[in-house]
Amino acid sequence: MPQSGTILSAGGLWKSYSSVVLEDVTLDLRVGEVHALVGENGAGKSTLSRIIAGLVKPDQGHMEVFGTPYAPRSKAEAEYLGVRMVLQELNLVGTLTVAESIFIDQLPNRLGWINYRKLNDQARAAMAQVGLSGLDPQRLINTLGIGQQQLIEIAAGLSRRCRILILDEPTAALTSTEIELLFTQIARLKAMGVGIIYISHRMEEIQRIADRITILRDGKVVATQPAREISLNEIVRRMVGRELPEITSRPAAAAGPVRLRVEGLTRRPWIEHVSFEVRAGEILGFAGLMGSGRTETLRAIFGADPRDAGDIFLRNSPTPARIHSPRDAVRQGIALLTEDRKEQGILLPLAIRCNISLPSLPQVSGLGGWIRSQAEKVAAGEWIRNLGVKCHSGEQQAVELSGGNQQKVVIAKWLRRDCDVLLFDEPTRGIDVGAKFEIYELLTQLAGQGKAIVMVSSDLKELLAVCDRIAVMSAGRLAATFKRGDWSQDRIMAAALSGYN
Amino acid sequence: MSEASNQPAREAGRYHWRRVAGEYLGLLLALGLLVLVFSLLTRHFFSATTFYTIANQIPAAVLIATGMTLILIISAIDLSVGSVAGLCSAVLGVVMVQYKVAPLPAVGLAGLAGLACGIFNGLVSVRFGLPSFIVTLGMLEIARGGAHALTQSQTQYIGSAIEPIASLSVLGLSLPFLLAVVIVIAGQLVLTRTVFGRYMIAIGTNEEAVRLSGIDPRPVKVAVFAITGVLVALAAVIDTSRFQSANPNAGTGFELNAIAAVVIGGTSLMGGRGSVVSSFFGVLIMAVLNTGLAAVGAKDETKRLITGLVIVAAVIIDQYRHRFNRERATQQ
Amino acid sequence: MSEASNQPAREAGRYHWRRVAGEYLGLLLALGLLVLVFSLLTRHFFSATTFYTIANQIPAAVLIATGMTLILIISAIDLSVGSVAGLCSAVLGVVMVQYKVAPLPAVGLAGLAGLACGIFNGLVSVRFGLPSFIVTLGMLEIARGGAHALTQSQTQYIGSAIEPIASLSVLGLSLPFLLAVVIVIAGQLVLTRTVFGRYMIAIGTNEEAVRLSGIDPRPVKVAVFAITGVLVALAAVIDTSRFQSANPNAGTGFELNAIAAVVIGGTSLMGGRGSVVSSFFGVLIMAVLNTGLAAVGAKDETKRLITGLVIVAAVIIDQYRHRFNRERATQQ
Amino acid sequence: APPNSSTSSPSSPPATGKPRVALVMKSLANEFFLTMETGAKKHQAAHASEYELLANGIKDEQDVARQIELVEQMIAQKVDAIVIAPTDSKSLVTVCKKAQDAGIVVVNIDNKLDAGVLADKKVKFPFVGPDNRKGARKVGDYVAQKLKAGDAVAILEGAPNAFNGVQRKSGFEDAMKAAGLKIVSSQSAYWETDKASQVVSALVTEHPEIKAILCANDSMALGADAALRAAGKQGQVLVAGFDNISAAQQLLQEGKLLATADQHGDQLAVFGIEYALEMLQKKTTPDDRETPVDLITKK
Ligand SMILES: Nc1ncnc2c1ncn2[C@@H]1O[C@H](COP(=O)(O)OP(=O)(O)OP(=O)(O)O)[C@@H](O)[C@H]1O
Ligand SMILES: Nc1ncnc2c1ncn2[C@@H]1O[C@H](COP(=O)(O)OP(=O)(O)OP(=O)(O)O)[C@@H](O)[C@H]1O
Ligand SMILES: [Mg+2]
Ligand SMILES: [Mg+2]
Repeated sequence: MPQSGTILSAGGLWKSYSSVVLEDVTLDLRVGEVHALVGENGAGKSTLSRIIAGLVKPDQGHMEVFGTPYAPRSKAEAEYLGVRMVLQELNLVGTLTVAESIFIDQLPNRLGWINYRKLNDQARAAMAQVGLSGLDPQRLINTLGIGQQQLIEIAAGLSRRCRILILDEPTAALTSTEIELLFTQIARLKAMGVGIIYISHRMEEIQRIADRITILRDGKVVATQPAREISLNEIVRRMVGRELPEITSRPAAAAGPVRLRVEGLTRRPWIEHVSFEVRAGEILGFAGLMGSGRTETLRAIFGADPRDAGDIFLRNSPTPARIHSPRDAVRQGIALLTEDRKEQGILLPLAIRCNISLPSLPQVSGLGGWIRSQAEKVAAGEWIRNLGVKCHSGEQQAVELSGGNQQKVVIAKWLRRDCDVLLFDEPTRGIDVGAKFEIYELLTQLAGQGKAIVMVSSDLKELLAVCDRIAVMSAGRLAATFKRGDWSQDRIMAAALSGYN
Repeated sequence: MSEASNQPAREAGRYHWRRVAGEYLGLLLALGLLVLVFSLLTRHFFSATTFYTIANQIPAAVLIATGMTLILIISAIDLSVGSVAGLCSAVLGVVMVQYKVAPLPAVGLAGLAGLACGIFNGLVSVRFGLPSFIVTLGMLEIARGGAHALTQSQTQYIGSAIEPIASLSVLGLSLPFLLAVVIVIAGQLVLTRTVFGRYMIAIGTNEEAVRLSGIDPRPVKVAVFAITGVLVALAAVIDTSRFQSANPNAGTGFELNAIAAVVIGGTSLMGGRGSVVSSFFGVLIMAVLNTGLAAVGAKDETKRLITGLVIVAAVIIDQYRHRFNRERATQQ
Repeated sequence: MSEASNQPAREAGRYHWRRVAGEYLGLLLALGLLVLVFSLLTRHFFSATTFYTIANQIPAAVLIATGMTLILIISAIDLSVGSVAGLCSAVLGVVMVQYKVAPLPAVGLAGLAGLACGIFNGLVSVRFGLPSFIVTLGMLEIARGGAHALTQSQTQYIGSAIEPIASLSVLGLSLPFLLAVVIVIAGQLVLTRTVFGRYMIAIGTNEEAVRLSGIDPRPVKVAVFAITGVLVALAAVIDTSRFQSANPNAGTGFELNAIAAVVIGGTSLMGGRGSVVSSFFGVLIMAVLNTGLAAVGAKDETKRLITGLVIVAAVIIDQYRHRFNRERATQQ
Repeated sequence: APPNSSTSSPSSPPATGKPRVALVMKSLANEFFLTMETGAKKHQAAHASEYELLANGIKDEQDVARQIELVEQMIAQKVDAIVIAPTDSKSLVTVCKKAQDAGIVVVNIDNKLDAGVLADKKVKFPFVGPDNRKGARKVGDYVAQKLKAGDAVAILEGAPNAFNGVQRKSGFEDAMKAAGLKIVSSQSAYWETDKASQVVSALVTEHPEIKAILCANDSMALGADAALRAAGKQGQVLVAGFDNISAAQQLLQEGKLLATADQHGDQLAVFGIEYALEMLQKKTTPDDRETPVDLITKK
């Protein structure tokens, strides 16, 4: 196969929903290249790749695969023609096993009768590629954390024969260990001549693996260039249309009184005796490998899951707070931004306005719970502006927003509720660089206003940039806590690994 | 149907009125079509009498459909409405006939019976995390058994003591009809304009997300079941006073009729979307259909066939109208 | 439709065997308890006769429950099973009595009628994206109307020509019973061991995800409705041959009985979770309850009350058993 | 087979001076009422110049509200007479009075409206219909002849609050008491074949001494027969029914059913209609008329 051949060429692609999303987009993909798609939230990256994968029909435009016209009517047809896509949002079936999920569309069978031994063997091989060899292929999907689920989706994409593989933000919920494994696999596929379209908001990844980069802005291709010829700053500038500051570390702030103290928090078998405290004006980061129990910790504090042991103290009070449900938590000023936005964070069919005001409805309602709609609208509009949510108006349905903008809506809902303790689980998951900076700024501001913030992130860089302290979890325990200045990437990684073996 | 009511569409307020009109247009058209067909087929169908007859017949069905709409919006179901109506009717009849209780306290007791059944349905399903389908299926049997036990399976003749409720009228429209209209309007306002209504819609959309927003969905759900219980009791009181007698079998099959009317109105069985006003139109459509078929004197199997087809057709039309609205909206 | 299992059980694979044992333990316990109670309450309940009686009575209910299990697993519902059974029975009776068709082709025609109804249900709901609740509610009316139209509402007495189907027996167990057992086992295997079965479970859990995996869920759904139609037809044939007559009202109310049995067995109304074998036990529990109550000679209202309570209690027990097995309960 | 009744369906008749008679029945899903309707339509066809007929029934016998609505709709339709087989003897009185007050002639057939309620409302409607209790007594007496005093019998009742069901049960009981037979169980099977078979299966196991089963309708007799067959007791236990549906006639000939009763449903409605026409012409109220109930046994 010639190394320079073009696998896919698409031209003049148009797509509009309520507004134009793609405008005359042209894209080509060569054999064995990693072609990165970058752009702000809502720039149209997912829509473009969904068109290529047969999930969405373009309004206009033509595509060719290896010179033959290509117009898939369904994902199945695209896959038949060798085009596969790993979607941005998780799309796994909770009641199937890991093995079944990976091979859902080609279960090894004879006359419809599944050969489970073969299936499990195939699955083990596929899982090993993404570093999930420890996982039982017969585990049910709904017992897995979101990071593991994302790896399963990737494993499914990697384990099929294909000529084009589209990865839409595959690493949004992964930590560096898994990312390394993924890159190894990408290199292997490249060597086999597969063309890969890679979407990510993490610029350092783009820089590492991309051969060429296409920058989308407001649905238009701004540039397509070999990765070597364009600097990171240049990419970001052309994406966002302005210069972004360096990620600078936050100056150490004077920490206030203790706002949240957790003692001996245990929820078997996921977390064991976790204790820490956060002060007003402080941002405490949580680092750790996937499945180390960070999400579980936040959920247990928030009362979303029952805990087996442990106390939570608020505002330096000597008696433990009574938190048995999220309602208790929110009433006492704790907010949780969940990591699974689609299932737990946002009400997709409802208007943005309704989503933002949900936890704070009583504030805009009068006698008998009568909602003052004008007040609600104004408040929602204010937060839409504050966070720069890209939408027509507060009346737009949340389902129509791009992933990043949905995330902003969820953040807006908590900021509007005005809690003192903010538990953020992967707050920048799927958010573009520009918006990330806005969120970092926001976090800093909030800390400045005296909020206590706990932030879980799989992106160590951002933790290093915005946190005052970083707690590292390993195998369900709190392995170490580092202060700003004491930490280094190596020490944190070592702590994160310490609990395993 | 009620994208208008619950999920404010994306356009700004100027599209509001056009949308509201479009909202009920399909239903009104269907209604008009039925009236037209039956007016052509029979001599006396198109008359004020028919109108008043229908108006005085539907209040009970409207109240039950209102409750069922709320229930479906929170993504639950209540199969027990018919039986609970029978039980409330039995309570009313037995306390008035056998214990000589005065009408007003007797109505109160019937209301309490409905409330109790509703609360039972709500509490059991919420407390044990059971699907409401099965809890209310149990209640369907329990309440009917209770009605029979109370009345010893005998229809209780109450007589004119209870009559005033049904026979007071304003401009030819009975008190129950006016009450039903008031409750429909109130229900729609609660649904679209209050915190409680918003919570209902949110719970029907994604209960877990609501819980994680710091709102306890359980009291809301129990309240919806309780309200439905009371509405059902009211419906039972109205029908009992209309018939001046309490039949332990009263209400048999109401659940499916109510669900059919509500779904014809466009409320989603999946929760999170619905409108009380549309359900009112759904009830009207079913009533006109029944009245018309009776006026024609259609054979029973023909009636069934036509009813079945109308239910399916109405929902298909609703589906298309929705799709059409959506497309139009996205093109703007 | 309902709210219970928004969070599917989070069970880990390694507990497989313990889970399978635990799976049926609760049901067997409930069954044993009922048998015990009735054995103490009556003279002859605990006897081989009762056993054979029940075994010969339940095949039709088992077949319908099997179909309903599959339907619920794909997160649909079929309210028309009773009416379709009536229609199939009517077809069988009319062609045999009025057109003197031989038993075998007549049975074939009844099967076709069931298949056609099932395909109609499936196609209409899939094609127009309608909730199966409403489509099958329409079919409930349509099929019953058809049954009455065919038979002119007269019970068709077939006589001994049809008898062999029900009366052939092996070791005292009738052919229908053995057939029912075979179909239950086959159904369970299909569900757990075949691609088709996995697709059903996947569709019931998250249809959109299935579609995004490049699998078209629609043919699977239509197939499930079609299979259910055929199973219902089989059930109708069995009952018709048992009664040697075809009653156009046959099957009235079967839908709720079947759903109750299936849900008692632990199949989720939310789809994605269920077991044909458990539904079989659910049917057994209901049959033992009915037989026992009849043997005791309970009053009608008592029967209803107890049935209602048993339905609710069985589901609560099942819920607890699940929670016990569950590694993590995310419910509040 | 009955004649195609749709030919006489008055869907869009020309406006004429002919009186319009509405026949309001119980469940048309019940063969008995279908026979009634067929009889009425035949009669109308033969007397097409004298009146128009509008026949309606409800879906199932439990649905009292629906039947009341039907009467209201007939009032709205301004019919001249209503011939009604009330599904509940008390609940229907009020609406029948309303019809009468609206100047409509009302004739009560089949199931007699409750005397106490009629007295309370100070209304009277002529009644044409059978005495179910007497009919059941006849069937019971015939069964008793085949048994000896002290033998055990069981009764399958209709729906518990159906008036004719209660009447039939009482008739059976009268006969059993007179003959000194012992009723070991009396349960409702809701008129249904399937439920009857379930109940009878349980009964013959629990009370093996049962010698006869008296069913309040023939559909339940079919179920009883099936249960006996399955239990290997066919021929050892006598079965009696009520209604004389076509299937029952064959069962009688095969000796599986001992006796049933025929209420001549086809004539019932006809009598009612004739009464109504008479009242419209003469403006007088005729006396109640009891129609015959005949015992049917194997010929
Ligand atoms: N089904 C839809 N209906 C209406 N609008 C849509 C729909 N899907 C996407 N859009 C709009 O299209 C635009 C592009 O969305 P897309 O998901 O392609 O963005 P993206 O570049 O992938 O962003 P992100 O980085 O946040 O994932 C957004 O403005 C979004 O609101
Ligand atoms: N219900 C469950 N049953 C079994 N295992 C579970 C369940 N929920 C979570 N786990 C597992 O528990 C571990 C801790 O999960 P948690 O989500 O808290 O980790 P995390 O550090 O937030 O990682 P992630 O990046 O996956 O979110 C993971 O291995 C996860 O797969
Ligand atoms: Mg995207
Ligand atoms: Mg996590």
